[in-house]
Amino acid sequence: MDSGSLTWVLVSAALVLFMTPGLAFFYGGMDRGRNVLNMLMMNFYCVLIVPLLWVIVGYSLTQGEGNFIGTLDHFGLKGIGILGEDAGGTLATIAFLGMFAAITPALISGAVADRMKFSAWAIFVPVWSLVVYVPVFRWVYGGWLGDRGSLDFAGGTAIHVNAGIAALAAVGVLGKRKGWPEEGHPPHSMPLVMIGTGILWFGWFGFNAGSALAANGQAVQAFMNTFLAAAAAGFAWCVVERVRDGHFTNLGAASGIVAGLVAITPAAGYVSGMAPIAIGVVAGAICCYAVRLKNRLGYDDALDVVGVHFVGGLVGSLTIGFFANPEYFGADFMEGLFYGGGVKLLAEQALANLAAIVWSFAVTFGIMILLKKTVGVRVSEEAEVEGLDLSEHAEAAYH
Amino acid sequence: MDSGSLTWVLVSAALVLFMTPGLAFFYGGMDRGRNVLNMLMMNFYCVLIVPLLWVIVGYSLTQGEGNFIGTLDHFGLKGIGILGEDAGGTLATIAFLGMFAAITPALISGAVADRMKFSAWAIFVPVWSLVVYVPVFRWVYGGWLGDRGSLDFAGGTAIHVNAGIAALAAVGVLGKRKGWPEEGHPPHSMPLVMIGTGILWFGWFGFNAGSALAANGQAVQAFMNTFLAAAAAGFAWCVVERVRDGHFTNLGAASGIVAGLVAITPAAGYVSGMAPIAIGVVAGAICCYAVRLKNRLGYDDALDVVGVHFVGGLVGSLTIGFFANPEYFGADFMEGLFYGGGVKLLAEQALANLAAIVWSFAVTFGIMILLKKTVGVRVSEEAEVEGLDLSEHAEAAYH
Amino acid sequence: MDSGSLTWVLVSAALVLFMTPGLAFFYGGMDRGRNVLNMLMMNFYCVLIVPLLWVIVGYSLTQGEGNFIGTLDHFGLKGIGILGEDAGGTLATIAFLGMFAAITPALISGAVADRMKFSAWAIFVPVWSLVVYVPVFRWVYGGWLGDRGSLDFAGGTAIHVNAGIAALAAVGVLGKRKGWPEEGHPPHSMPLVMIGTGILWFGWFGFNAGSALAANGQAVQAFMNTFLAAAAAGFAWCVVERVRDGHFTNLGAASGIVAGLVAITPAAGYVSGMAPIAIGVVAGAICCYAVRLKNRLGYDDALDVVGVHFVGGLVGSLTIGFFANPEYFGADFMEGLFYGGGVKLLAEQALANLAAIVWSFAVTFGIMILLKKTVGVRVSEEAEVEGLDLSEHAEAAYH
Amino acid sequence: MPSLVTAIIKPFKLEEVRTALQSVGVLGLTATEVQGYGRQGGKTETFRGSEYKVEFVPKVKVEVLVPTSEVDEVITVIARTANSGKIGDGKIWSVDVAKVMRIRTGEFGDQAI
Amino acid sequence: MPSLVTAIIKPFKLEEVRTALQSVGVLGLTATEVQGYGRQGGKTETFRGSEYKVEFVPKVKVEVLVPTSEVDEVITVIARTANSGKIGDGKIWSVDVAKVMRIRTGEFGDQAI
Amino acid sequence: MPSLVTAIIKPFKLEEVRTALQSVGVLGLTATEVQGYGRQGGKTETFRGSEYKVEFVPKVKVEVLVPTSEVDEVITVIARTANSGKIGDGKIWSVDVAKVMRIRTGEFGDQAI
Ligand SMILES: Nc1ncnc2c1ncn2[C@@H]1O[C@H](COP(=O)(O)OP(=O)(O)O)[C@@H](O)[C@H]1O
Ligand SMILES: Nc1ncnc2c1ncn2[C@@H]1O[C@H](COP(=O)(O)OP(=O)(O)O)[C@@H](O)[C@H]1O
Ligand SMILES: Nc1ncnc2c1ncn2[C@@H]1O[C@H](COP(=O)(O)OP(=O)(O)O)[C@@H](O)[C@H]1O
Repeated sequence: MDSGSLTWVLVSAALVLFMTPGLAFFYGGMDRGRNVLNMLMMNFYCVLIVPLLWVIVGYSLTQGEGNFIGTLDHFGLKGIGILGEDAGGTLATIAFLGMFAAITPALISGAVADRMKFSAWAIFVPVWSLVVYVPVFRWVYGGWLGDRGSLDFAGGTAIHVNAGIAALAAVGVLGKRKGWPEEGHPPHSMPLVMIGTGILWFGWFGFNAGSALAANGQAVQAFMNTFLAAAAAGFAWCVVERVRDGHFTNLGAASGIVAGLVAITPAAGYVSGMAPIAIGVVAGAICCYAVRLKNRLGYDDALDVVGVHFVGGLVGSLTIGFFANPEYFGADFMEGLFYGGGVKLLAEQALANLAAIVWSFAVTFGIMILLKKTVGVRVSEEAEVEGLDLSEHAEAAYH
Repeated sequence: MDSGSLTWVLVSAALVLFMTPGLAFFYGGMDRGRNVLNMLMMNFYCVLIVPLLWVIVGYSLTQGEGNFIGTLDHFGLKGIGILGEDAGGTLATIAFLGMFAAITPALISGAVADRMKFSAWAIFVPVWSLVVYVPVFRWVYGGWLGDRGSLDFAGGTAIHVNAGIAALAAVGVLGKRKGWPEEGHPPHSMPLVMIGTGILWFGWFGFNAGSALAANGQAVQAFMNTFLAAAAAGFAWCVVERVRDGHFTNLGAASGIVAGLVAITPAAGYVSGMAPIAIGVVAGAICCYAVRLKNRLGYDDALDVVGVHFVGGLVGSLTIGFFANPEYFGADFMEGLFYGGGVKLLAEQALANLAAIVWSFAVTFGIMILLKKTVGVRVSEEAEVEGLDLSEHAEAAYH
Repeated sequence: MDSGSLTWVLVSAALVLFMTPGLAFFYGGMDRGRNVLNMLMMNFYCVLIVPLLWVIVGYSLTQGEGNFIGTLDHFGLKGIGILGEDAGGTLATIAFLGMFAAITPALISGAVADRMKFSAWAIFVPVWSLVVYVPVFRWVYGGWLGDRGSLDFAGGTAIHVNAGIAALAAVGVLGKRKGWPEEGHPPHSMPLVMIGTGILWFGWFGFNAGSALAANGQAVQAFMNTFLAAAAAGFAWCVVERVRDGHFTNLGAASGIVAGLVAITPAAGYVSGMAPIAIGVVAGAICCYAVRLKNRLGYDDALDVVGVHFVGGLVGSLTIGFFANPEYFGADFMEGLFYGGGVKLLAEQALANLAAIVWSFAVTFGIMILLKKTVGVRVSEEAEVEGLDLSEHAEAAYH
Repeated sequence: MPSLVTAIIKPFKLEEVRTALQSVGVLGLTATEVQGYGRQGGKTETFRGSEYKVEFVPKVKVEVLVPTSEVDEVITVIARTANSGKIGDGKIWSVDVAKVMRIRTGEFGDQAI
Repeated sequence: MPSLVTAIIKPFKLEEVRTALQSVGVLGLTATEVQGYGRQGGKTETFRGSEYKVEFVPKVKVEVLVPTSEVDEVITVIARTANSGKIGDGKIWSVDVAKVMRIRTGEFGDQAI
Repeated sequence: MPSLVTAIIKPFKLEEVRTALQSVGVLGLTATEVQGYGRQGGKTETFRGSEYKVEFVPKVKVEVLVPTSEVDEVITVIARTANSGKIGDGKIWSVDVAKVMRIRTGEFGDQAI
């Protein structure tokens, strides 16, 4: 890898690392003051355990032959050096991807907020990473789904749809919070939410544009798309709220920005021109309605992981079927509908997401049931009332 | 663009994007707890609407022939690709400049804090961007002011003087806050101010050094200058406060850092050696006195946009007339006074700023008057007392 | 320097600049609400005064001939340009190293928290930088210690051990806080601590991987090591706390992450494979016990600078003696014990740290005694009770 | 003559108490976040492995001005709703008030409530 | 015998009330941030498009120890300054105090105020 | 009949006062963060070079229900511990309470304390 690209991948990896704290603040600010540390800990925990798992075994399992799962050839980073022409390019890529592996289960924490036993979470994260994240990642990148022609630039299917539907399965087993939905759960610190939002957007440039794994035109396009889709979705969400509820809100802006970032993730390296604005507007408007589904359907997805990550990821992934522009990749991938490609790509996108959804939902549900039957997944009612910061971590956020 | 430079421009663009949230926290922390979300929203709003405006029409209007305004040749990014030798360099530059376009109106929010109707702000931002920012930008970069030989490396005139004087015009129409200046308006969260300050300084390396649009010696010099001027100005402000008022204060350090960053912005790529320290010291000391002007002259510039951005930007822009060192650019630009260049460059700097000031003040004043006569610019007295977070956004910062 | 490496050094420098605010929030959150601004100011002050000192005289004194101290040849950056083949590489490196010079004394602030006169701190910082930091830096990089063969990739000995032991000397002179250790001093804002932690980890990629001063394989390896050691140490600290005290805590995760980052700092460019995980686990577990030493030995190191930076830095530096892997550097440096190199390198590591410890402790103690006899080092008891924010800075953190 | 009824209750009971009082015709009340110390005992936090006892637990103080004739009813209503049967449920007390006035109207006495 | 006058007022009136009391010779007072519930009604916040009613509005409680002879004057002064004519202006009440002491000097009664 | 003893003290004295009360058999109390205005005067903060006076200083209000017979002892204990001899040490006062009840048990009077 040339030094410019190497720098780009390293910077992008650092940016993605920064996103997990960003996510923690985004979620933690929305949480109540007596549960915020539990939320932060759920997120920081991911970035402690998953990197170790990733370099020891996870990365290896995403590589090599195998349509469904890779091999153990690179167990413990065996055979990965920094010398020779590659100049560390592979190792840099492994670090970069390790950041993705860490943030993916962290996304789920927003759904299970305020009531999940930390000990259950501590087991859930590594198990889920290995039996859900790693296989789906493999299918999408180099496995059977990718081979069929579906596209996922930076992890719409592999990360957001995957984690989003897992969140639904998890709260299905976990149940509702005491008092939900009658009681309001207002964000205890909106400035913390906005700090998280700022960090997320900033870091997402690494997430998406870094996924080009080189400092090239595709990276630039992914960068621009990340910029425009987030702005468009944030704007769209705000406009919907303004028209529907009467106000521009900060939480609306923040949620829209994140929805746009999620939606552009799978598409960032395949679309161009004004397409990211279209994708952002659609994603922002749809997610602004999707977060209300939980009230209608009765699942307590505390901080809207389903409404933002699952729905946003799905919307983004499907729009590829319309907007994919082969100009960006060479001719070896399919055109979107709007570029004369017919519904073929769209069908592949649907199939890929369907496969991810089925696997992720079913296996996550299974893991949660097992946890429920063993260590238990839910804190005591008393602990829930008192707050998880004190009961689970013997800490208090503010003094 | 080679891959190293491409990486540098992308990283710089991400850094500048991060500055708008940084500015929001810097301002928001200084605000009172019942207006902080309004402040954050004014800032985040800029980064939602302006990017769309920029790629659709703004960028195009800064390009092509035309001394006063560009053309619509690149409407909707027409003709901008990522293929060929340029490898996306132009698109990366457009993204980079889009971040500048977004943060410029955001600067003004600090002046109008605590009393401006959000609906008026929502219209003000895009209108101001198109009729004030875009033309002034054009004049300075590739238009009549730049052609005459004036210098503005990263936007001293085009951004800080421009937004700073617009802030003065805006508060002229808007009027004083209820209770100002008798009532103190202490910062509700100094840690939030310092978080903003940290992000701003960090991001400003992209703002200034990224403006070289390449990873070269000029970028390095701009980087070093950004480092030293901020430190020197922060130090100078603190020393003035220590001597004058008896204490080193955090707000003084933060204000000085920002003043130094503002002042070095126009000069960053044209000065060298110990010059940035001199510029920083001068800017820090002058701005520390300039923020008191409002009390003497009776305009309620809530968070000192005039005293820091207008004055700091002007000071920095004029110092170019003294310190500009042609070594850095090749011989096709003028030397500063201290390098034997006479007052010619200084005169051009003065003219360029004068032109920007006149245009920006007059047009901004006009926009505000129009807004006042139509949607109204000021919230009700009751809303002002209750706080804009609740009345304008139906949100509360802390629970 | 090629454009890719230039970009990498600039980005790394910006990242390290960002670390000082990060450190300020990490410490400031742990402090009580009436002393947080004093803590922030102690940190921000470093980044105002030290950069000026560094470019005027500090950098020069680390260069040129001289086993113990450099020369004044580069006084005021004399002779450092941006033209020619170097393309600003040297100036970029000076900026990068200036960030290190700024954060090193800032580390000490955590120990002297809550009771040190700010005027004494204002003198301490520049004096300590010149008579402790600069010489030790010289010894390690290009001076007698480095020449003997000891290794310190990014400042384990020169920065963390150095500042950590200085912290011990400083509190030795300063004395205990009123009420310590009977009174608990709970962190006033854990979210602020976690914001600081996130920024520190993010920035530390620049600190360590940037120290390769090029975008090459060694930088990549240092990056990966920084990632893994922080995760492993954070995990280890949490596990120790879980087993010993019954809970996973956020402060434990944060402390472990920082301990791991400190420990990997000297080793980052010399070890590979699973070694960073081993180093992280060892450092995390040892530091988790080391922070309790102060209670046993009776020194009031308020925020555990000794337990984390001194102990962590020492552990990391000594592990090089075991894990150093010459594959990464060419054959001109010694192998660690586990790579067949015998105890020679280990002995050199021990000697280098011993030298740094003796000098730093003795000179710091001397400076503090002098300050005590002149301006005084301790605020009045009343000021300590009232809080230093108000008494030393006439500011309050929250309103 | 009105009285002032004051109750120290567990924070999460506030909403219930407010609603219950409303349903018996109490039109206003004032709530304050307070820290309670009592038989319930404090909680233990940890801080880098050192445990420290926080003696105070968060409580809410509810103050209600009522006509003296209604004091018993109000006490009963609060007691019933705030009771969780666990230690730390709190106290209720009443005090005679000499004068009451509504600022807006200048009314005095029971009308002012 | 001193009395304790307590007033619940709108937060932004605190400064005015303090100044007015000072000007009639009141040398000290204690203020507390409280949450009020009353006829004024709460406010509505939105949270991702769901509205929720916050029943309590921020108020300030002012407590002033005064010689009983001055209770009426103090009530009048507070009422006059805190009055904005709008719903939610608050209440004032007074209670007889059995004993008062100044900690610093150990003085009792009206001197202690 | 119980009484309510209220004290306004300096915040850093709270721990000492609590311990002292505990040692004379007081089993519970309620503390509130308040803002005090008095002879002690406020503090001056600066904000970009402009000074502004903050009139209020942080204090803690301690409320203790005690059997009336113990009022004097409790006042003495608080006064002794909270006294630093400096201006601003605060006030203590007591008020007669009409009724007291423990929510958990429904006990009334001195038993409820
Ligand atoms: N003597 C007292 N005076 C004032 N407040 C008290 C007193 N005793 C208890 N309290 C308040 O009542 C709360 C509950 O009291 P506690 O003794 O813990 O339980 P219980 O009321 O069930 O006996 C305490 O947290 C405190 O706020
Ligand atoms: N019965 C009451 N007991 C205690 N406080 C009350 C009572 N009624 C009202 N308050 C306090 O007075 C404030 C104003 O009362 P409200 O009924 O809203 O308006 P008004 O005083 O104008 O009638 C309330 O927010 C509450 O704090
Ligand atoms: N008349 C009063 N009514 C209510 N509280 C008072 C009164 N006077 C003083 N206080 C409270 O007591 C505190 C200390 O009073 P201050 O006059 O400053 O000192 P001292 O008690 O030593 O005379 C004040 O901050 C205030 O909270």
